[in-house]
Amino acid sequence: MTAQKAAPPTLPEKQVEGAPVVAPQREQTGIEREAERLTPVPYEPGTALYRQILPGILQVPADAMLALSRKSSLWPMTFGLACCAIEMIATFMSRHDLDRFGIVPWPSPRQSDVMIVSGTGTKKMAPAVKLLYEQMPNPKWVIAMGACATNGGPYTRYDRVVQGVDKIIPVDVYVPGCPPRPEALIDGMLALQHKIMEERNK
Amino acid sequence: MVLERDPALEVVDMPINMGPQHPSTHGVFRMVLVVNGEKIVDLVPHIGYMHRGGEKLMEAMDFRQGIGYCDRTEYLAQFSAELAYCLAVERLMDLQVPERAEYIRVILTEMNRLSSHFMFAGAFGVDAGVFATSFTYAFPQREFLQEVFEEVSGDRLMYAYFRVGGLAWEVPDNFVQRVHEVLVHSAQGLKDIDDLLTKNEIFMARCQNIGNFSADQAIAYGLSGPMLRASGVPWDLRKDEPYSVYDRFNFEIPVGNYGDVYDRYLVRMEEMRQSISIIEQALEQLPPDGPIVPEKMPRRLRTPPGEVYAKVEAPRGEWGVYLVSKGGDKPYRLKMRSPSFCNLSALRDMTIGQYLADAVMILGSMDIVLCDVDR
Amino acid sequence: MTFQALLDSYLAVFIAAIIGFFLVASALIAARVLAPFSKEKGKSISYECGMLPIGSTRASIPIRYYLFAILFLIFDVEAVFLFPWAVSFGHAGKAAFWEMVLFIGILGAGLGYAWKKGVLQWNK
Amino acid sequence: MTLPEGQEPDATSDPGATPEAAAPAPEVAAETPAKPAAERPVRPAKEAEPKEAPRVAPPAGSINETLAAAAPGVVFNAYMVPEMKGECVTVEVSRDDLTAVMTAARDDERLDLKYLRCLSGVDWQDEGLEVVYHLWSFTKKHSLQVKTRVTYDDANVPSIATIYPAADWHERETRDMFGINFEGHWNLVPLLLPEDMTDHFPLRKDNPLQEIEEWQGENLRDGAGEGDE
Repeated sequence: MTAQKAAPPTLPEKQVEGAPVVAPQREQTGIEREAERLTPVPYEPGTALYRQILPGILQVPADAMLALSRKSSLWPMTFGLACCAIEMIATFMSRHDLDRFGIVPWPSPRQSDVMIVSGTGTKKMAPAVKLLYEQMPNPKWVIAMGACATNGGPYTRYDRVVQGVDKIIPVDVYVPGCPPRPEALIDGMLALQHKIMEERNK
Repeated sequence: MVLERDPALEVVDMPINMGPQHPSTHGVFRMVLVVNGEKIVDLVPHIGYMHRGGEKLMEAMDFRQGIGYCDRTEYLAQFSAELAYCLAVERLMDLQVPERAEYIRVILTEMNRLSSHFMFAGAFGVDAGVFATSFTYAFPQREFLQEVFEEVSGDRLMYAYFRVGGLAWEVPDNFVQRVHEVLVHSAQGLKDIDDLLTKNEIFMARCQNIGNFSADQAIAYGLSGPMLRASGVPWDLRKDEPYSVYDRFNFEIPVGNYGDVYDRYLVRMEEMRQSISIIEQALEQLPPDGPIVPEKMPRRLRTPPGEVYAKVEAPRGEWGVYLVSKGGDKPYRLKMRSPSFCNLSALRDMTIGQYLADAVMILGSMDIVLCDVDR
Repeated sequence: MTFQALLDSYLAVFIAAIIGFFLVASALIAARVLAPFSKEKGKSISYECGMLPIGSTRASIPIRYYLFAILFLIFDVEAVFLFPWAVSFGHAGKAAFWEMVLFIGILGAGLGYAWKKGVLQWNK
Repeated sequence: MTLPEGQEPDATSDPGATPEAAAPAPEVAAETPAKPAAERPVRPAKEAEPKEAPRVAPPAGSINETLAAAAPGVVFNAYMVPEMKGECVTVEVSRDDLTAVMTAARDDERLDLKYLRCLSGVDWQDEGLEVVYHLWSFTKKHSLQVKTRVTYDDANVPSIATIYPAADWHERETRDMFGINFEGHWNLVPLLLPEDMTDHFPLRKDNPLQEIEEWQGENLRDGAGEGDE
């Protein structure tokens, strides 16, 4: 008993020589329609204007100053999906304070720099994750928090789960754990800051 | 000559999308509010953004591995979910859980109820507009409770500490003294949140008399837990269908009478006080030593074929497990009756006719956990 | 007040305006120059909690919002008049005081009338 | 998750208290040095495990008599499953008179089962799909479990969302997961699956779990794998 009972393909009545065999056009199943919703978002660094107008020698300090300012005020978008969201909130709160790194949780993607994907990326949520990622202004980074965001975690074998958020959006830092401890998330943030300083002159 | 009006000028109802990524939807819940001015005309809830097949995966796991999925499904009241799952399998296998294990289970489940209601108080304060103050009051208390959970089970959030038949390992020696310490903190934290929110003029004005649900409406919609008790139905599984050793403690069940958002908040606050008293009673009656796993534990957990419906009073309501087994060590079908799923199905009829700002309060008063809703 | 003194006092206002203008200009120019822009597919879609926007923004807004806006405007303008009065309240003398009381009284009567007519309630 | 070491079962422990469970005798515990194969006790042949749960007729005067009185002309067979600890009488009803039974259960004051506790679908593979309803009464403090069974190709069950509003979302979820079509439901739109996915039923037994993909190299951004150290 096949699971997807697709409509039986209609047989062409008479075969005209030389006529291309038109594949019977059957109506797309749900899975196929969903396939193009799950196409990954290309990574576009974008080029800043000052790189064209400033002479090379002046770009180095400008990059350093910009990277320093960007890394010390990373604004993550509150994007709590599942259980990791509780640990993310615990990291923001007073005991494992993230404010001391200048990290302020921000509800809207328009003003945020980091998207912390904390939880399972399901296939129904994938279009929303992609759209939110695209709506963020450009020097933006993604932290895949927890096993679910890294490769589907304990739910990786279920067919409604995207096996890892990096299949739909480019991810910069993977934080292991299910859920990762607040210290692990802080370590992920520091790794991201280190990465921003490293990649400043690309 | 009939002057017909230009349809473009007609005041049409505007659909507002309160979508999956929203500060006050407590996770990935989307509802499309059709609004006429400030009044909500219609509400279409969309869930399923966190549907990750916990039930399907538990069918592929044997009874020891399935416990991890209970924590991840109900990640604010993990011990209640584990307790329901273990009760179901134990009743199917007719296992007798030793005394000491039962008491430790009750203590940990009630402490988990405290930490879950603290999370509710924090999130509800944010919905009411007290931006982060209630969170900063609630989360230190959760940290104290999570410290004890970590000492007992080794993890802050995903405990997987209960086992079919009892517990995984013995609790640390200073368990009783640590729990007493934490209870002092919790009582103080509860008093702080009480002073901050309960008698607050604006909070009362915002919470009272919205989202009213009468008793038989609540029963018809299958609500359970604080939502049901706030509507005036005195129904608490710990009292009316006692499981494990709950019949040995005396505690009252807070019951509201209007069924509005303020009653739900008060019921949960009162429940926290009752939980503290239950924990103290359980600590006194805790047998100092004794086995935590039945002696005659079969090496491989094989259940006889059959079906069982075990239910537990989780902080959000009745967390039930309908377990069908065809023999063997894997459940054939496992349905998790999650209270958030049933309570959320009543959101539409609770919110139609209210104002737009109150929709957030009603959703917050339901205290839903989205992974519990979508499983 | 010689013309020169008058000019000096307005000099301060002029300098403040220049500083304000440059502050705003530098913020905008800095964003334009320093930020790496990229034209992504979903960038221009209006943010609606991660979903594609539904409904049209051309829908006409019910008239009640207009009433709230007008009431706010009236009392906002009233507050503007109160500021200079509050500053020079000490040495302004009795007449200015009673004049302002009359002014607030008239607006208060207007608010009372609106309140009684139920404009502030939203009930449809 | 291994068994706590203190509780090694000794060889002679009989398998738990369940009489019918024919659990195989556990092998010899491993403390004694591995005996040569000849002396190792031959494991008793495992009797075929009963596939079907034993059914016991409910005691006299229990809920199914009142149900028969309340809903005359409905033929059903009632039984009880020991594991439910005598707390739940199960009634198997054919699909057509399901609504009759449900309205009787809710309205008849002797039954007064006002609370639909849980509605779940079960996929019995060759014996078709089954829908299980759990009802509870707050005043009478008794519960009832109603089951209907439908075959794979005409999986239609009358919807009881009008009788129990609580069933609204449960039925939509069961339709998503098993493909059981609930006739008369006011908006049977997929709930847990995307709105346009009406032909994929994840919880059916013949729908396999997804294979774990190996290292997802080609989807990672180029150069992301090397790391900087």
